[in-house]
Amino acid sequence: MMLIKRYIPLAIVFVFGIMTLATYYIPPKLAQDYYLETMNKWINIVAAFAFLLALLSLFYSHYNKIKRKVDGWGYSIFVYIGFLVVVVCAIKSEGQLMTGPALTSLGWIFRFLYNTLSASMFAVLAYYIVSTAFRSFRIKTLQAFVLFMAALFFIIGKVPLGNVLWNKLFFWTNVSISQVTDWIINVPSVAAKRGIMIGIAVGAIVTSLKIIFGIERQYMGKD
Amino acid sequence: MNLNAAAEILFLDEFSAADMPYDAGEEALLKWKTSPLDSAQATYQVFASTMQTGGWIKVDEFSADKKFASDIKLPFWAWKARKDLHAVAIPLETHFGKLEKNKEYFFKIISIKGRQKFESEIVSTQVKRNWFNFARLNNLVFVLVIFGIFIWTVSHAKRKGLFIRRIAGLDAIDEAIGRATEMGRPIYYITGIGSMSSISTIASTFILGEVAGKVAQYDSYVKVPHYNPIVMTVCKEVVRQAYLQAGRPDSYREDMNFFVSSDQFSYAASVDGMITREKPAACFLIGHFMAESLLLAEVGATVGAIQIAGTDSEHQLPFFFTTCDYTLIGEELYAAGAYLSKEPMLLSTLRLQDYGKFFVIVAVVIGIALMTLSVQYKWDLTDKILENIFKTY
Amino acid sequence: MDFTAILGAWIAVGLTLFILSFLYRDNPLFKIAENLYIGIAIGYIFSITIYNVWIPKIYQPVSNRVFTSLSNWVPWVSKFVTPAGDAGSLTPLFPAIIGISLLTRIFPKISWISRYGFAFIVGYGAGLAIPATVATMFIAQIEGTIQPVFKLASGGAIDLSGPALWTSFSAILLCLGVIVTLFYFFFSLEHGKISKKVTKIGIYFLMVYFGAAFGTTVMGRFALLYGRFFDLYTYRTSGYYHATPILILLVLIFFFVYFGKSRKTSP
Amino acid sequence: MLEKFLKIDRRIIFLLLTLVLFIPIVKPLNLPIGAVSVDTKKQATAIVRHCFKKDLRVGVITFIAGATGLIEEIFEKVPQEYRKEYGKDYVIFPYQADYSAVLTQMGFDLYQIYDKDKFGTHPKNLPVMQGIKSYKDMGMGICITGTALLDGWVAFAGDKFKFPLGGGVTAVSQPGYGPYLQTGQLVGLLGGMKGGAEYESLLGIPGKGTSGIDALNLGHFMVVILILISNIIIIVTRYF
Repeated sequence: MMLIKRYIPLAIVFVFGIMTLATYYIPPKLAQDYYLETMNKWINIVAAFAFLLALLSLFYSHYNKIKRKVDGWGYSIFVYIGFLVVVVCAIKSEGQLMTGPALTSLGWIFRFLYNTLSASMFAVLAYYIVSTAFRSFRIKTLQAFVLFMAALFFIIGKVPLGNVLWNKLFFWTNVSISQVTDWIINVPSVAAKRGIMIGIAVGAIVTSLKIIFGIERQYMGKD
Repeated sequence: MNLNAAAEILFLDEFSAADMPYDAGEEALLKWKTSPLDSAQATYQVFASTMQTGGWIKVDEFSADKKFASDIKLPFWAWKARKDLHAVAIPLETHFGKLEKNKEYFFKIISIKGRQKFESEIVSTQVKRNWFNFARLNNLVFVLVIFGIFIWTVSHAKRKGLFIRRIAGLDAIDEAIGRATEMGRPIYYITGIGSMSSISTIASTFILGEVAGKVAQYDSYVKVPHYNPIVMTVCKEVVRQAYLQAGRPDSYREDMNFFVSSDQFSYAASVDGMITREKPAACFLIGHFMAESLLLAEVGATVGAIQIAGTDSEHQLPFFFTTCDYTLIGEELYAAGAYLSKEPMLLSTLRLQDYGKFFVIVAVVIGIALMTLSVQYKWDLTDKILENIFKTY
Repeated sequence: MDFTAILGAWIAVGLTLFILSFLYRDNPLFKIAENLYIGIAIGYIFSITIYNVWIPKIYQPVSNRVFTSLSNWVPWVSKFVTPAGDAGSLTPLFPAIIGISLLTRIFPKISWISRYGFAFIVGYGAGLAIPATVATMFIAQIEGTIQPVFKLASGGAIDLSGPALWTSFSAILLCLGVIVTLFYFFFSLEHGKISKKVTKIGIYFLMVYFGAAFGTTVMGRFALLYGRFFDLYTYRTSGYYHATPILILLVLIFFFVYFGKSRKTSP
Repeated sequence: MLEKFLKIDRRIIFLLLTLVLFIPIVKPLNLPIGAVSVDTKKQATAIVRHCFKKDLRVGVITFIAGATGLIEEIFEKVPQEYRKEYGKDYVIFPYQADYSAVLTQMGFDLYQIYDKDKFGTHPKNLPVMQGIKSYKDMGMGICITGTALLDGWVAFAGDKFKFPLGGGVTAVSQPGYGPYLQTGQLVGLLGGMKGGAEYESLLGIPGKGTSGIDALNLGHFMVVILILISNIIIIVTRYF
């Protein structure tokens, strides 16, 4: 049983890992005809199924809330309502958002419900970014000061009024604020990002190797 | 033939056709020697056909001062970047549709200068699929070296003597859980919106194990809202295991992990609501995050939770940095497993990661030194080697 | 104006207000929006997945194949169903089965079956990632760090005057920055005095980067909020039957009543 | 007294921001004007316009299910402005689930994945797809995203198949793509809305977004002033 439950899956990971890796060095057509093309097509389909798991989990979790009558269980009904409305509309409009120039019901849902809700939630960030800035841009250490100064250049430099003000106050430097922000983006922040990136790359390579060799197998779950 | 006129004509010297190397068998390669008459005023027209006798299709046309062998960007170990050769790759599939095996393709070139025209002899070649992309040799060597060192490190994982530097965010876990226990409020552990194949999520489940173990010891309560159902199933097992190891399997509850939504902002909205209502004493935000990072962290900060964040999506780090008490930056998160568990295998792979970074530093320093020297003293070869090794093909 | 547009406007205004009301305080209106949002989002993704992947990639080819073979054996079938498009194929069933195997994950007894599906995905993903990461994030980044200095050097020694000085300085700073940032991420190195200093400098580079990212974001977020406000403003007119002012008023009244009541009941 | 300001209820700040952004809509203030437009959707619109203006063929793909609606919204209006036809000048492909698989496959033969367009017809039959099989046959790819997908494009399409790539990302991740720009792994990048607006003004397309600039001017200055005041208060209370 151990063989079926553990060793064969680990062997599959190893074999598919090495084969996919090899396709990078073998010119496309060969790898493509025999292996990679099938893989690409299949993985794309398999990935679509992972979503079904989310759906089941969602229904299960809210079903439980309603069944156990936990605090605020009544609101869970709205999850089902929202879901059903969308799916019914999708079936009615056959998955299309527009028919010619007119919105279908699914398109209508997207525009006035889904889009509104996402945009509103996204817009809440505007408030939070201000309150965060207000709370945390207090210069207590040199580090905080550097963070704050870098942010300040960009906050001012992004709007025309800031440009006007900069030109009034700092005209003697002969440097425009966009030159300052460009330099920050092109030099120190590239350096920092590249440092992080190389670190992450090394980490990613090592983790991928651990996966291929079956050392890292959290994703498989415990026995 | 008039000799003078002949001098004006653009002859094609050593004109040859061959299979384009290292490709998937889709292109043919034509080469001929440059002529002193090559100039912007002269043009080459390239014709191809499946027959020797006719059916010519014009496949390329360019002025004679363009397309040299040195313009084909391949590394020195795979290609001679000569300036005295014209070289063009002809994508046959574009012109002849699906290619057949063992089929001969014919080429000729007409060179035009002013009113003079010269038609070359007809050359032919087959195209074939190549087994190995020699240009990517540098990449392969890197990968093989990494493979080798990896296997060596893993098989020589030592139990003792591996130092690991302090990571403040991880040391603060105890403090956060202790505080939650004192206040009698729950702990929120948010694994982010990554899938189980992203490294930050893998690291996050590891830290969750540690956190859950301590929560079990202190008899506090942890809640883990999920974005990805697969991550949820893994986390359930991790938490159950942690409670078991802490000797408190009775306090484990199946609904500690629960699914919220796999849509970014609806997830954030819902978790924000929960945090406001339950006012956790500690929030862990560890994993892969996008724009919802600030939505979650700011609400956590508002309810006064002690917050420990960690992510490798660096563009969200500024927001964690400003709203959270401790932040694990990028690779610090990957180190968490080794740091918390002190497991020899993990410690030695962490050391392997350090070697990787050390290699980059050495490569940059030596690379710059060598390049500067080679420019100063005209070491063309060193120059070329360096330039080609650190390049993707 | 079209009825659906007016209804849409009222719903959009209402939901926007419900979500934003959370900024004041958690309340039932936000709870409704929050749960509705989850339902709609999942429903939408579900519909898109069905109509973009499942139907065209699995159902159509498989059913086409089944119908064609069926009508070959039993001719009268073709009277009722005419397969659309090509003859189809049964191969999509394999990935579909692998995909379905993932679902066993939620049943602990048979969850091991899902390992086969994961093995397939994860192995492929790791194999794809290794060489690509080496190329894109490793080799290319080393190249990018060395190149600028090299260009300087090849441009006729390192010039120390005026604007050229600045470019030279920037190129060298970039190299140093990469090195010190990498230094910050060394874990197995016991830090001495010098390396501690180097690590500190690394942190400053990180801070500049974080600051830049923070600063550039402010505008984007404001614009999103502005966009919401602009919509609210558009929907105020009589064409939309004054959706915005009426709904704002209703929400305010609700708040007044709801929080007024809860203030009285709770001490 | 002064310290109270530091612990001000954040809801007062929220209210302030609401007023600052809302008032200019009702009553424009005529502050200095530059072009400003909205986010990645605007970037996408600007790029599609640019392509149509130059009579380039456009193919659209997405790996985010939620983005399908945005694509529709863009192509609802823009093609008409340039008298472009579906199938002849542009094509929209359905959403696909796994980006790494699709991006890899598009390096060889995209029809293996995209065997149907949005309406279910085979794209090979569309005039817009004539002579297009893989990245080699395309001029360039532009990935516009609010996620980390652009990294995937660089690794699996750009570098691997030597496919010229441009990007449009939200402002927050713009500094993060600096390294790719510097090495030429990306040939161009639009950052946030400012990027979209600058791009539009480069193209000479009149942007409608200028009305927002008042609000944004004020909003930014509100942030700066709040931060400055809180810092001054800290200094004052500490040293005086």
